[in-house]
Amino acid sequence: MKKYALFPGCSLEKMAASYYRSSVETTKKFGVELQELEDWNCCGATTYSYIDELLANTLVARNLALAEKEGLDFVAPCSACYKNAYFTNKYIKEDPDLWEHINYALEQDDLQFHGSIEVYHIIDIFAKEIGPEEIKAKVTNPLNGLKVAPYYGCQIVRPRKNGEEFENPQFFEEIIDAMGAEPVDFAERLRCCGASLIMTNRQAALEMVRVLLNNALNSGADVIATACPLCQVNLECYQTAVNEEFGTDFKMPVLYFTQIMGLALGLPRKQLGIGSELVSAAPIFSQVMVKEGK
Amino acid sequence: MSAKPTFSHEISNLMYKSHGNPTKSCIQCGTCAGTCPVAEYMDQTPRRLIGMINANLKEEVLASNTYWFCASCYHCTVRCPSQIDIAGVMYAVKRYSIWNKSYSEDLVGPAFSEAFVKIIARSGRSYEPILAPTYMFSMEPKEFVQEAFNATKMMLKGRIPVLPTRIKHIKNFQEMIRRIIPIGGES
Amino acid sequence: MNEEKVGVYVCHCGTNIAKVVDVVDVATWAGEQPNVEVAREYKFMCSSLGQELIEQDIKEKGLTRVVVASCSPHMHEKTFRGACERAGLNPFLFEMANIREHDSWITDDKVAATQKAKSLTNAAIARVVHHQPLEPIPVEINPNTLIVGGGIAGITAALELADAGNHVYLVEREPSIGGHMAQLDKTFPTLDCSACILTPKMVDVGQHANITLLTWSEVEELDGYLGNFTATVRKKARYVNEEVCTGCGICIEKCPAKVLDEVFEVGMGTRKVIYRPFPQAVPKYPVIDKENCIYFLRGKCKACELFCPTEPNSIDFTQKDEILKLQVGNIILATGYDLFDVKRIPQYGYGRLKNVFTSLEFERMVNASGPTDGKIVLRDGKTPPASVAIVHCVGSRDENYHKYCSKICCMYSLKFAHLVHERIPDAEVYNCYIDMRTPGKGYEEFYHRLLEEGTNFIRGKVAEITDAPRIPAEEGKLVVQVEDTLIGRQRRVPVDMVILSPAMEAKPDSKEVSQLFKMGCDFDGFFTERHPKLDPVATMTEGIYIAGACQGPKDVPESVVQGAAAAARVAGLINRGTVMMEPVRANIDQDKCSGCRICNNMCPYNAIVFHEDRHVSEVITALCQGCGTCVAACPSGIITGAHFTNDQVFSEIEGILWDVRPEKVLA
Amino acid sequence: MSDKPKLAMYWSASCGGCEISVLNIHEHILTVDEVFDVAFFPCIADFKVHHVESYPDGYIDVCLWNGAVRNSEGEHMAHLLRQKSKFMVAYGSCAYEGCIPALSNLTSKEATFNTVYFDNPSIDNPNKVLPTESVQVTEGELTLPTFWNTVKSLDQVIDVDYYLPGCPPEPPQIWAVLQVIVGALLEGKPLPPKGSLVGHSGVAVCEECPLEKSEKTITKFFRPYEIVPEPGVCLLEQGIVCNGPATVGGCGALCPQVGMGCRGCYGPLPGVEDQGGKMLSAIASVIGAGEAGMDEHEIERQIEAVVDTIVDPAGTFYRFSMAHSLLERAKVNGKGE
Amino acid sequence: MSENFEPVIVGFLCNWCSYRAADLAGTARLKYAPNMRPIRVMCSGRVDPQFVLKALRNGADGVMIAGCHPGECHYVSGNIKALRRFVLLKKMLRQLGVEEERVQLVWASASEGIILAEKVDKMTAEVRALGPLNWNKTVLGGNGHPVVKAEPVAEEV
Ligand SMILES: Cc1cc2nc3c(=O)[nH]c(=O)nc-3n(C[C@H](O)[C@H](O)[C@H](O)COP(=O)(O)OP(=O)(O)OC[C@H]3O[C@@H](n4cnc5c(N)ncnc54)[C@H](O)[C@@H]3O)c2cc1C
Ligand SMILES: Cc1cc2nc3c(=O)[nH]c(=O)nc-3n(C[C@H](O)[C@H](O)[C@H](O)COP(=O)(O)OP(=O)(O)OC[C@H]3O[C@@H](n4cnc5c(N)ncnc54)[C@H](O)[C@@H]3O)c2cc1C
Ligand code: SF4
Ligand code: SF4
Ligand code: SF4
Ligand code: SF4
Ligand code: SF4
Ligand code: SF4
Ligand code: SF4
Ligand code: SF4
Repeated sequence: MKKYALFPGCSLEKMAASYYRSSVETTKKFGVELQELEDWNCCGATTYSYIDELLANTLVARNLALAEKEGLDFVAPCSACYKNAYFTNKYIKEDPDLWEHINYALEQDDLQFHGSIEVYHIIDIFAKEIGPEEIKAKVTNPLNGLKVAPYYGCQIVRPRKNGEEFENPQFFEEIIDAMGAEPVDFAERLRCCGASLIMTNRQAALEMVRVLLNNALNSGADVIATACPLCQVNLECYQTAVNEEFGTDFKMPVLYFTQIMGLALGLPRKQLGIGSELVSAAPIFSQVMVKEGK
Repeated sequence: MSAKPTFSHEISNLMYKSHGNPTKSCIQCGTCAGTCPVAEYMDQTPRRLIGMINANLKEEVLASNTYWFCASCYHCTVRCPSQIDIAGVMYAVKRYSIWNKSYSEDLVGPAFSEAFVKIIARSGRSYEPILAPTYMFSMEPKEFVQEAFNATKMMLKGRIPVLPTRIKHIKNFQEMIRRIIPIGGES
Repeated sequence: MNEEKVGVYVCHCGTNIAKVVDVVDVATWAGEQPNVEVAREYKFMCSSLGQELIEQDIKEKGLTRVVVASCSPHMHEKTFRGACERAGLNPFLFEMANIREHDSWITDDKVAATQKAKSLTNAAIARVVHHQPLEPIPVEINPNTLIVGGGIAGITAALELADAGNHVYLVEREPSIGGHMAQLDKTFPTLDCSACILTPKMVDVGQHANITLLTWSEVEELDGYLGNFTATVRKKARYVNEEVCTGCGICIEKCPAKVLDEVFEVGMGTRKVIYRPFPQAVPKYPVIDKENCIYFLRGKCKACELFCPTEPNSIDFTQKDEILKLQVGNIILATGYDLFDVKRIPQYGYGRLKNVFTSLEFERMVNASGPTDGKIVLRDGKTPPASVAIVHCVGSRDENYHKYCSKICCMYSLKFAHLVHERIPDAEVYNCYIDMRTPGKGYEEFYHRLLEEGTNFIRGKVAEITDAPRIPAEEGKLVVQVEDTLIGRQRRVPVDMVILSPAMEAKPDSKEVSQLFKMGCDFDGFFTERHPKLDPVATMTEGIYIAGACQGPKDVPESVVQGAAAAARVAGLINRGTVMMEPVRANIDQDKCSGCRICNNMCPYNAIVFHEDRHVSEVITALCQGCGTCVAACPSGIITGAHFTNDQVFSEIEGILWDVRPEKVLA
Repeated sequence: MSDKPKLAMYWSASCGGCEISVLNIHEHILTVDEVFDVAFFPCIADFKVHHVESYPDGYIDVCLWNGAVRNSEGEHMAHLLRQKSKFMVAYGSCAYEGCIPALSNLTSKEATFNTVYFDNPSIDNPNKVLPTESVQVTEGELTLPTFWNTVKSLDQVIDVDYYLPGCPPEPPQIWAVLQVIVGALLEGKPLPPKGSLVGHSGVAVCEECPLEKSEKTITKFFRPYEIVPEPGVCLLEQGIVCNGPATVGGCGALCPQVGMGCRGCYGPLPGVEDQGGKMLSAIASVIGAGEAGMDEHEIERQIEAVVDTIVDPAGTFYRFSMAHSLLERAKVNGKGE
Repeated sequence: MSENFEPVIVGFLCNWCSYRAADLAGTARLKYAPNMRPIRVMCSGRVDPQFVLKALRNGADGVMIAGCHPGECHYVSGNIKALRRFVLLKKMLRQLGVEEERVQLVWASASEGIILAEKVDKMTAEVRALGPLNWNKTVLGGNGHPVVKAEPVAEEV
């Protein structure tokens, strides 16, 4: 069984507990164990960088060092956490001075960063480590006819610059396809949802959410699949606000892709944390025959 | 060379080399602003902000809301033909303004950031219920009602924790932070 | 100890050197070095007075060796060798120390620079005493010239040379010459019809007594050196006998098989399987596309043969590729360019959004003899667009793709705007550009004409093109999202058609071609000229010249200028008949060669032969180019590389390390 | 003693094969005996150092010095014999260029002692006893010479008149050289200039080697035990490292003829400063990997793969010439000593 | 190690590319470490490993060999020969205790003045960090011998 250190980040503790559960449950089906990183700390979201980039990097490095101590590769389901971890890992390795400085701080916590592990987003585990073929093979309940809008958002593809991946990625579509569902042509799938603005520039954030919901609806999606708790909260919880602001009538369910995957794998809804949505996902259950396991 | 560094140098110095080319290499093509999902709401487009930095218009840059409104989506960064990390520049300006306490008063971003950082320095983790009031005071009444409404709904669905969690060796953790910068110590 | 008398001259180069290097100190110090008879410093050594100084000392002080510490030998080695020669000293008894480019210009540290200047000067002194007098090697120039690539650049060069009475082999990969220019409709800025000005030249080439035209052919190997190259050319089977075919075209008419024409029509139209790329093709003989021919695929058809009116029949399914060996003295490469693959920028939607076109597709579309008979229409083949956006700088001026400006696309994008206005007067045209680059005679005037024609110019690089509407006005349209930087606002411009103006880039095989011809290409794949300003058509390899867009982005007038310039350079050499080459050559002491044969496959020019009877190797001087690879390889140390002998280099090492070398080795 | 020219031969850091080689010149040894008086030759006659000390300076006409200089005793003897001899001949590879003993220049004295006195499987030295340079016994002080960190060739210690290469030199070459010397001593014939390398063919071993040579492209190297060479074909071409091309001939190419690559004992060709460097250059030049047109890193990777099959380049290319090479020894632990 | 040690690096630069790259760096007034002292050779393929050894022996702290990128050699493939020799030489120098950073092979085409300057700066910093090599003093303890150039005697057998 392949094991990874799971970094839940602050949001997966409660706000996105369903993402946590569905991630653990679905990966288990593929013989992958996500073991929560012992004594992790908040990675600072983006906020730390506002104040001090070095501090932000140190906080992340502490988590990486913890995972290294366990000898496990690092997996984050939150895109922001992932981005922080990915880039800190990269920056430190590229900059010996930074490396030295950070290790000097980590010493205080009996830790050292060696740069020996890989950093993954949970979707990488499905897209690259497990792969669509294996997913297909394990799907017991193909979600035939379910139209899913794959929402990449920003940070699982950016600011990395590997070839076309950041402008024309396909891995999310491939995963949805492997579940037996149909990925819709979701043109705005890479556009920012504005999550980080909801507190600071509400007007902009709501417009950004509107654009996404509108495009998902036009593309015929039954549900939006996300791979980030911030996106999920933003797209889902602010639908009412968007409707009020723009006089629209969105009722678009927004689920974690792991939850949808869970359905395809025949896992019980409960185990996937389904039920805690603010926009009901009920319509999609009536639409696809979901054979639930126990 | 003892000449005082210009504002654009100061901003460049705030970024590690891994963050792409210096702002000076901007060709003012507007790809960033054409890409930016928030551009419409900013008082200066990202391109103009870069131009203003290069022109050392420090006061005007700091007074702008652009860098606080940047959603860190990095779309401009990956597209910039001069390989400038525009999102990184936005962070650099944020840091600069926080250190100099020179952001404009009516912005929520800085207060929110500081509150967030303090909580983490205290417990090692973030906690939404404490955070909420620190930014909500600045909202319009209508927004406040909605926000409270959302929070209550989430609380009911069990999606907001009742008590903050904290990490084990918090002392070590705080020592570690002190080795980087002295903030967080006083709270 | 050596008996040589060395003269050392340290140049100030105005202040270029003297500002950083203490030239007086260097000269005084040099005067104290062994073998140095006289050491001087002077303001400008390359000036006639500076040179006279050397000449005088040679004559009066009997100098036997000369060292000038100044700029790069690539700058003035020739100059000072000339001075030595005039004073009766063999020019190879001279050595240059580069204390400008390699020293005074790279540091502000005066102490370090002066120390380095002494090192480099001392190295030259130590080396020069081991120099030997050498004589340049005369090489005869074969008057035939090979030109590779039959675009406008190659055509021009071929005609210039041929008209001057020299024989030319013109090798073109495609079935017809003409290159990209043959695909264009009108050419900026005068808007004359491309075919009208190109066709007469193509016909001239086809009929010229001094030109052997080899289309559907490629150079596979190249041996030899300036004056005496041997090129191996593969003339691919056409399956049409050029001796008898009259070019009537009946076979083309009768051929039942049609395929998409991805070359000439860039996928916009079809052609027959036996075809001519375009009606005015030169030569006129068609060619059978073997991959798609029904007969070759299934063994049946032969309609072309059946209907061919010539006697004997021109169609010959048994034709084989021919291998030709051409003896030539000079070569001009004019292999042209390709367009950037716009799919590499997915946010522009090419391939996904069907009404996004490339510039070359548009050229074919507006061409009266093109696939839409010159009508500007959407992919459906009938609807004329009511609005068109033209996107500049696609893949150019972008560090993610090509950093350079492609130079021609602003102009042809303006041309496109004009053509849309002309054909669809009501259409809105938007040109989204970063900077409008129109330097050239009549080019800026052309831009002004477009301003007057009412084109909407948006100064901003397009961020993305999408078909996802955000507001009703965008529905069913392509939306071009761009910042209009002159007003500082993000705009979303809905249009029916988008034309991308991709970067001009080097041919995908330019690296291989440059290797084949033993010359360099730059990072972007464009061939490297000898000097970017003063020698833009020569290459680092003697006898190989370049012309046209293979050297860098260029429009037609510039390609023509380069084609003619390259021809002039070659004609000059042909006129001289013989040229003198540097005598930097390898030589094997055959008495001491053990015949181990280590060196035998070192030489890229096959200049080393092994004599089976005597069991020794020998360098054929005429073939050797003096790289010294074999010299370094010979384990017996008995190959001498003239002007770079072991003795000379060892002494140079000792000299350059004068301040750190162990005393004992000094001897 | 008679007034015949005086001959000496001394055995320093070496195996002693050189002594045997002198005796191995067959019937010519009788001529030697006829022509010379032996003044010092510990291997065949019982001379003591004090005998030499008692000679006047320049008493010995020809001294054949065999062996590298490895310790203080060798140094002392070298100076002594130099003083007493008219012609000092560095006889054989050890004296000329350090030979096998000088391979220890690739490591340090400590490491050498470790191997010799502790780590060797045939050693039983539980108390970790090392030779001591000075020991007090009841009879007084016993001393041993000081063992140096670096092995030197003879000319790195004293002035040498002639060099005779080979490990050991081959009989015909020895005889040829002796003839020249005898001719000079007895008939006043001219001698080669001082400092000459004598007793070799002047051309690399390959010339004498009868194996068939072709163009070389080598994609893998073998150690001698890994391959049975194809008879009649140049060994190097078969991937067996043969130093023949970089080694001056005169030996008659004995080794390659029996399937063993030339080890290089005759040393570099005249005019070559560094035999190892030259052989390295030759071998590397004909590695058949990394063709133009490949990716830079791929080329390097392929070359490295071939180079990996040359196990011990320094030991292979400097087997005999370490002491006399450009670098003379390795830098150990960040320094030399 | 002395505080302000400045390494001496001998550079063997190919006439066609890296020598011109160095010319270009100068013409462009790029400022870089003056520590590299260039020796012009016609091709990196002319660099005999003996040159490198000789330079190290004679007091250089480092040796840089610079040629055209593979595939761009003015003489087609001289640089590949240089690379082959370099790979083997590096392996041997490792045995001789010469740190890897001291002998470097770099590619710089005629247009890559910046790259050459950067490589020189980088190598200078690396060698500076290693400290002086000074083979004769530190390794041979000042006992280096003059290299003997022997002449053969006419063969008589
Ligand atoms: C859309 C567009 C519009 C343009 N409009 C204008 C305009 O209006 N006015 C203007 O002045 N310029 C215009 N240009 C530029 C113009 O096309 C070029 O300047 C010109 O064609 C360059 O000519 P060339 O001979 O150098 O290269 P090419 O035209 O590319 O010719 C090269 C020839 O070499 C052949 N070849 C290549 N490799 C080999 C090989 N290995 N062996 C044998 N043959 C080989 C090719 O098949 C080709 O025939 C335009 C370009 C584009 C893309
Ligand atoms: C400020 C400045 C900076 C520049 N910098 C650069 C640069 O950095 N790089 C670059 O590539 N280009 C540069 N240029 C451009 C460059 O100067 C020209 O491209 C180039 O000099 C043109 O050369 P020419 O021989 O055509 O003309 P000119 O240099 O003008 O030579 C014409 C000659 O003809 C003589 N002449 C004129 N009429 C007659 C007559 N009737 N009879 C006899 N003789 C006559 C003139 O006296 C003159 O000597 C620069 C130009 C300027 C103004
Ligand atoms: S995209 Fe880059 S180059 Fe263009 S305006 Fe923005 S920062 Fe400048
Ligand atoms: S990173 Fe900021 S500035 Fe750049 S596109 Fe996103 S929101 Fe706009
Ligand atoms: S010789 Fe060179 S360095 Fe001297 S003045 Fe002329 S250009 Fe300048
Ligand atoms: S044989 Fe081939 S080329 Fe001729 S008519 Fe038939 S398909 Fe066309
Ligand atoms: S010519 Fe114009 S369109 Fe083409 S790359 Fe240059 S600026 Fe861009
Ligand atoms: S120097 Fe040797 S390898 Fe180089 S071209 Fe001449 S013969 Fe060939
Ligand atoms: S490498 Fe030297 S010895 Fe061997 S064959 Fe060539 S020239 Fe002769
Ligand atoms: S076996 Fe050795 S000595 Fe004989 S030819 Fe080959 S390399 Fe030369």
